[in-house]
Amino acid sequence: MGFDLLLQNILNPPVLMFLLGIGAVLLKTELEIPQPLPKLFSLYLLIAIGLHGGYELSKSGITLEVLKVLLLAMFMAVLVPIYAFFILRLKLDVYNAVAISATYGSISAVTFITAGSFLNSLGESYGGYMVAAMTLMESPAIVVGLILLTLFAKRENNSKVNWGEVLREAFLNPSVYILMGTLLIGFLTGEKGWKAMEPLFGVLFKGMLAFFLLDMGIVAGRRIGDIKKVGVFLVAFGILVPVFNALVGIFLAKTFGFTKGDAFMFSVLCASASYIAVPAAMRLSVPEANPSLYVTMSLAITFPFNIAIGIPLYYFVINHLWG
Amino acid sequence: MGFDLLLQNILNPPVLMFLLGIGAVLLKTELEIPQPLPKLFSLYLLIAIGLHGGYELSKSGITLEVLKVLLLAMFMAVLVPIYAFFILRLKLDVYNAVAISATYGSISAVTFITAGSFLNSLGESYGGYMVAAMTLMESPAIVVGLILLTLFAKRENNSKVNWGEVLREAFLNPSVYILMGTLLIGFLTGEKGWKAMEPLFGVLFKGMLAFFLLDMGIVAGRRIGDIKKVGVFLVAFGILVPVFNALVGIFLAKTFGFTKGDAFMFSVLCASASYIAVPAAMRLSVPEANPSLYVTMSLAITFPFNIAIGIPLYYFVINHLWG
Amino acid sequence: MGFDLLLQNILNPPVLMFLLGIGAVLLKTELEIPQPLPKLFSLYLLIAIGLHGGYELSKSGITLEVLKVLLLAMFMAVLVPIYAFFILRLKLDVYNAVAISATYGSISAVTFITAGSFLNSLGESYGGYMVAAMTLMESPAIVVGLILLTLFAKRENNSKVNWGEVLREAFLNPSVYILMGTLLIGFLTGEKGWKAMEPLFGVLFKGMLAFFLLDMGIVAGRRIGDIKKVGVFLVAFGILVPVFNALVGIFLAKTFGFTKGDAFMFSVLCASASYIAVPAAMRLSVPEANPSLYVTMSLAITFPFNIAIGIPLYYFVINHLWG
Amino acid sequence: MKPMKKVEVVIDSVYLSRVLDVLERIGVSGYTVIRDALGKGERGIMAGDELTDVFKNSYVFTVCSEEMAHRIAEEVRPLLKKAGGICLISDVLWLTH
Amino acid sequence: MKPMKKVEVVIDSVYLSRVLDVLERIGVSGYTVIRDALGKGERGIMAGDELTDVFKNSYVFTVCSEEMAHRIAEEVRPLLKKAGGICLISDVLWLTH
Amino acid sequence: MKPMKKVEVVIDSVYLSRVLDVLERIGVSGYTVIRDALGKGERGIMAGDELTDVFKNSYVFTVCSEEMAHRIAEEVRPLLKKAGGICLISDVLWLTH
Ligand SMILES: Nc1ncnc2c1ncn2[C@@H]1O[C@H](COP(=O)(O)O)[C@@H](O)[C@H]1O
Ligand SMILES: Nc1ncnc2c1ncn2[C@@H]1O[C@H](COP(=O)(O)O)[C@@H](O)[C@H]1O
Ligand SMILES: Nc1ncnc2c1ncn2[C@@H]1O[C@H](COP(=O)(O)O)[C@@H](O)[C@H]1O
Ligand code: NA
Ligand code: NA
Ligand code: NA
Repeated sequence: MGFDLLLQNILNPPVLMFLLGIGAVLLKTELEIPQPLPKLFSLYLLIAIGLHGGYELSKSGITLEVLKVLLLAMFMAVLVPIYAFFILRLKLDVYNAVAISATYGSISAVTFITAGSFLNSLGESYGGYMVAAMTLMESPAIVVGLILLTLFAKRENNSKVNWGEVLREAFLNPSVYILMGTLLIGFLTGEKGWKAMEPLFGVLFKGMLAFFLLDMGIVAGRRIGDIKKVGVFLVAFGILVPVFNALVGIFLAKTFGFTKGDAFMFSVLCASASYIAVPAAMRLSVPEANPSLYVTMSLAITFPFNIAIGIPLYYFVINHLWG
Repeated sequence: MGFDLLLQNILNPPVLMFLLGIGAVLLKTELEIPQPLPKLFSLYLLIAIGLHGGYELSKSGITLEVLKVLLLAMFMAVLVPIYAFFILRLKLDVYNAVAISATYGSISAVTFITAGSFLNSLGESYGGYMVAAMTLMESPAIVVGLILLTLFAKRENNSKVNWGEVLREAFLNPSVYILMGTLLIGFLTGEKGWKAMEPLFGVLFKGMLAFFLLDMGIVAGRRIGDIKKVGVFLVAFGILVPVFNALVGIFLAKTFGFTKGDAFMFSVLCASASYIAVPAAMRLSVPEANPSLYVTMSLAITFPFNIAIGIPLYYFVINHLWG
Repeated sequence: MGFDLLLQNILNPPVLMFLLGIGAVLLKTELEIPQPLPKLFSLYLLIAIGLHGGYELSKSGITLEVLKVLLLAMFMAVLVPIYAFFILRLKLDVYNAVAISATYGSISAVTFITAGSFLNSLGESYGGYMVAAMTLMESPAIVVGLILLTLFAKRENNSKVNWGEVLREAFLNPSVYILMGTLLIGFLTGEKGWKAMEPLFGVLFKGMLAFFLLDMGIVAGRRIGDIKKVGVFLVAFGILVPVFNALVGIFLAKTFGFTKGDAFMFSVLCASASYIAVPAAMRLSVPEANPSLYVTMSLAITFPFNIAIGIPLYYFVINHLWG
Repeated sequence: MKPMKKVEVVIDSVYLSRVLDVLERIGVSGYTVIRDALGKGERGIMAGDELTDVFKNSYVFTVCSEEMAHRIAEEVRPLLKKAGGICLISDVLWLTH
Repeated sequence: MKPMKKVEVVIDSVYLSRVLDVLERIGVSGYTVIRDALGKGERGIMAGDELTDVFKNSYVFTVCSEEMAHRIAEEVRPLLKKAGGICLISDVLWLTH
Repeated sequence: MKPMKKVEVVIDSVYLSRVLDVLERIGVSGYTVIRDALGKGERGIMAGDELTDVFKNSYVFTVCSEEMAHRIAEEVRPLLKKAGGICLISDVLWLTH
């Protein structure tokens, strides 16, 4: 059963394209998807899930159920970086502990999207408000991280945290903004709007995801070389902590009576780590931290793990609990 | 009624995406759609309306009706910059007056396209030859502008107008060429050709327009800051003159018995201002003029006005006259 | 009959878009499709034929028939550069002879694709394994060329052929890799996978091809100026040798009992010349050869010839032989 | 032609705006930016990661008086300490039009 | 290594072709162009407007003899007057191969 | 500020990696690359052919000691002979942080 799921997940064009991308780097093929094409795909994916999520919301409406989910999402986005930080402090200095915990407190939209298409391929679905949940989970970890920084790091004055900048970085970063905006657009224009946008942003979705995952594979592959530099502790962290986060998420989802689909997507959000928003923010506000640690971990360890194993694994667990 | 139209226009994903783009800049979100992605979208849109227009033409054939429309289009493209020039001379030097009048004499393809999708969303349509009309209206204003320049400006010799270059710029600029070419291709390949191209260039059209308008919003937003520098007179010009041009267009359309859809698209063409072809040409042949005037006006004032208010307004008027 | 075919071929949007691109350059319109957009289209096309070919293979299975085709493909990829080399030596030095013969021994995916859509437009089809055949024909010519080089050129030591690099260049160049990979993915994911990818990689195919051929036209057009420098001999070579290669291919296809569609695609592969993989490889390993010879020949002479005349011509011949 | 100093800075793109702020503050007559530059230095390879944009440099140069050049150097130094990158000063003749 | 002059020009992209014409006319042995350069100067910010391409610079440099360098400067001056931009001359050693 | 040499190389993109190998071998402290540069020289126009990427240059510069600069020049020379391109050396002051 578990193995079937694994296979079922791997034998999807998107996931295989991801592996193809990794292989391209390992075999030194010079295959590349030059900028800004990756930006085109990621923008497309964000807009697509935003519009679709908003459309779903316009049908379901904003119920208490929805608010409950959103609140729990925020809660996890604050909780995860805190305990992640203390785990990391066992081995790392404050700066890297902050950067990495923030990375894992935030989320990866592509992991979420891939999980969604895995769910659909099983004929199940999730609530449009999960996209809102994802959006809300993107930023808090950055702020939590920097609070931890100010509490535990003693820096010379010239590098005080510039909170204004940080908060803008956190809550007005492009992906948060585009997701919020398209959610709203999808919500406002409802059925009619979606009908007009569906041919591009609905029908082509899986293909575009596959195309983008090819690039993700290349980018992840480029970092694989750095894994050895990361060290055993952080490699273990990059696999075990996401699984743990997912389990915490599943526990909460069960306790608060999420639907099966929502629970699954929620667990994936908890398990995923950011490789765009957070690294950018950390680079600016915690230059002392080493990007080739936190970027490598989220991109070359946690992301591939979730795409290939985590997604079916979390589903497997949830499938048993929700039956 | 008028207000319904306004809402009906705004509550379309494309228009909302445009506002989203403006918001992204005003909120300093660093959201950007890097080159050459905007080129991809604008090329796509030009090819799409060209092919579709040509296909429509191949069905309707080139009738006297069509020629009448084309001639009036050319007429307006020559008339508008002339009276615009003299209005502008009240406050501006010759160089800026030339550049701005040429800008408003020409057209904006995206405004035309947005108007088209607004019309469709009302279940109405326009003749494919309107695309040809648009193409014919793109260039004359440049030539008229430079004739006005040579008549009214006294320059030292070293900056004589290089007519050869100007005419090429005017009649062989990329958008004119691509529109003409795809019109021809659509016309030649007719039904069969369109069937082959429709999945990409027809079905996805609205979504691509929405995507592109997001970028237009960003670009327009970046110029909004310059509006204050533009001054009250030019701001007023940027709103009132387009409306006036539209009314002149509607008057002509009525007098010469255009169909309702054609009249609407024609009025939009008259009201729209160029922000690509003309600025490029002016930059080369009238460097004395200040681009942050004419670009800002067409991009940050007239374009948003037409997209949000002009389009439903012109339709409102036409709806009354054509009943 | 032959003329009908010619017209039928030309009057396709893709081919007309190609001519439009050439015209854009000849008329100096400054129309350009900036990087990396062309890369987007070429990647799309490679992935699309890869996935579709793999899907077809998963239906037909890998039969002896298939192996026969693949072997003959390899055979031609080795044979062509050898006799091409000796023809070229009549007029050229070893270096340019090597580079050009390798160019013509390899293939052009876009020519193959255009031929495929021509075939479909006639309501006929070819086996998915032809994509595998194409992939196998891309690289051998490079190796053959460099063997000829080591045999016939006497160079000072510092520029010995670096075989390791050459073989990687040859067999792991991006297009070979992506084709192989997507073939495999299409094969593994079969019906279900293709259903998911079809909306993007199947339905939009012709439109994307047309879009890409517009760019090919521009690129080819830019080289047309260099044709005169190429000289009569090489111009003749660029037209006659492809035709000859096609005839050899047709002869083999007939002898070994290919289906009509396969025979046609095979002849097109034999007739086509590389303008990406091989030039890149030659630039590295035979810098003494002049790229503006081999690139111009394949891009500005052979490619347009095949697209406009070769394809219907080869089909015409095959149509008679297979009836 | 007027003898001037050319000040070149290569820095992680994320910090470009900070460098430009410095130039503005010091009041150079202008500057030129090339946004995408790759490179390698103490902090390892900047290979222009398409996805995260974290590993990309930008290149800026300005032409100014010697005195300004040195003030720029002083103001940029802490930035380079923090974020890495380089700052170069050289002699140029500026065509005054 | 041969002592030569390096002439650098930053100018509104629309005028790039004019500058190259000058270089051709004067007959430099070659030149290098970086097409997209942003910047700021008297004429305000050139932020590389994706849409209109009006606010973008290009960067060109050529290595040539001192005498040629000065002729280029002379021929480029009116262009800069008209369209803005800068022109710099500096000393380099050219590796002759 | 420390007086150093700036070594600039423009070469066909295909050969960029070879140049970087040289820099690595000689052990410069770092380098900066601008991948897409067009240009013209003995070998004709490098117009940046979008399709074949054959006609595109890359621009690299490194700041290093005079002695290293000359060793780079020596090692790059055969490459330039083979593939064309240019190599320049000039004086700069390096801001040491
Ligand atoms: N010696 C050098 N020469 C040229 N560029 C350098 C040099 N050292 C550093 N850089 C550039 O500055 C960036 C950051 O340098 P670093 O802070 O040393 O990692 C590198 O990625 C290079 O682009
Ligand atoms: N002092 C300067 N240093 C470097 N680049 C400059 C300087 N002044 C002008 N530029 C460049 O030249 C372009 C046009 O300058 P301007 O004509 O002064 O607006 C600017 O956008 C900059 O890219
Ligand atoms: N005199 C020069 N000044 C600036 N760049 C040059 C010069 N000569 C050659 N180049 C650059 O080096 C590349 C190759 O030069 P070549 O090998 O002479 O064709 C050219 O495409 C230019 O980008
Ligand atoms: Na997380
Ligand atoms: Na107008
Ligand atoms: Na061939």
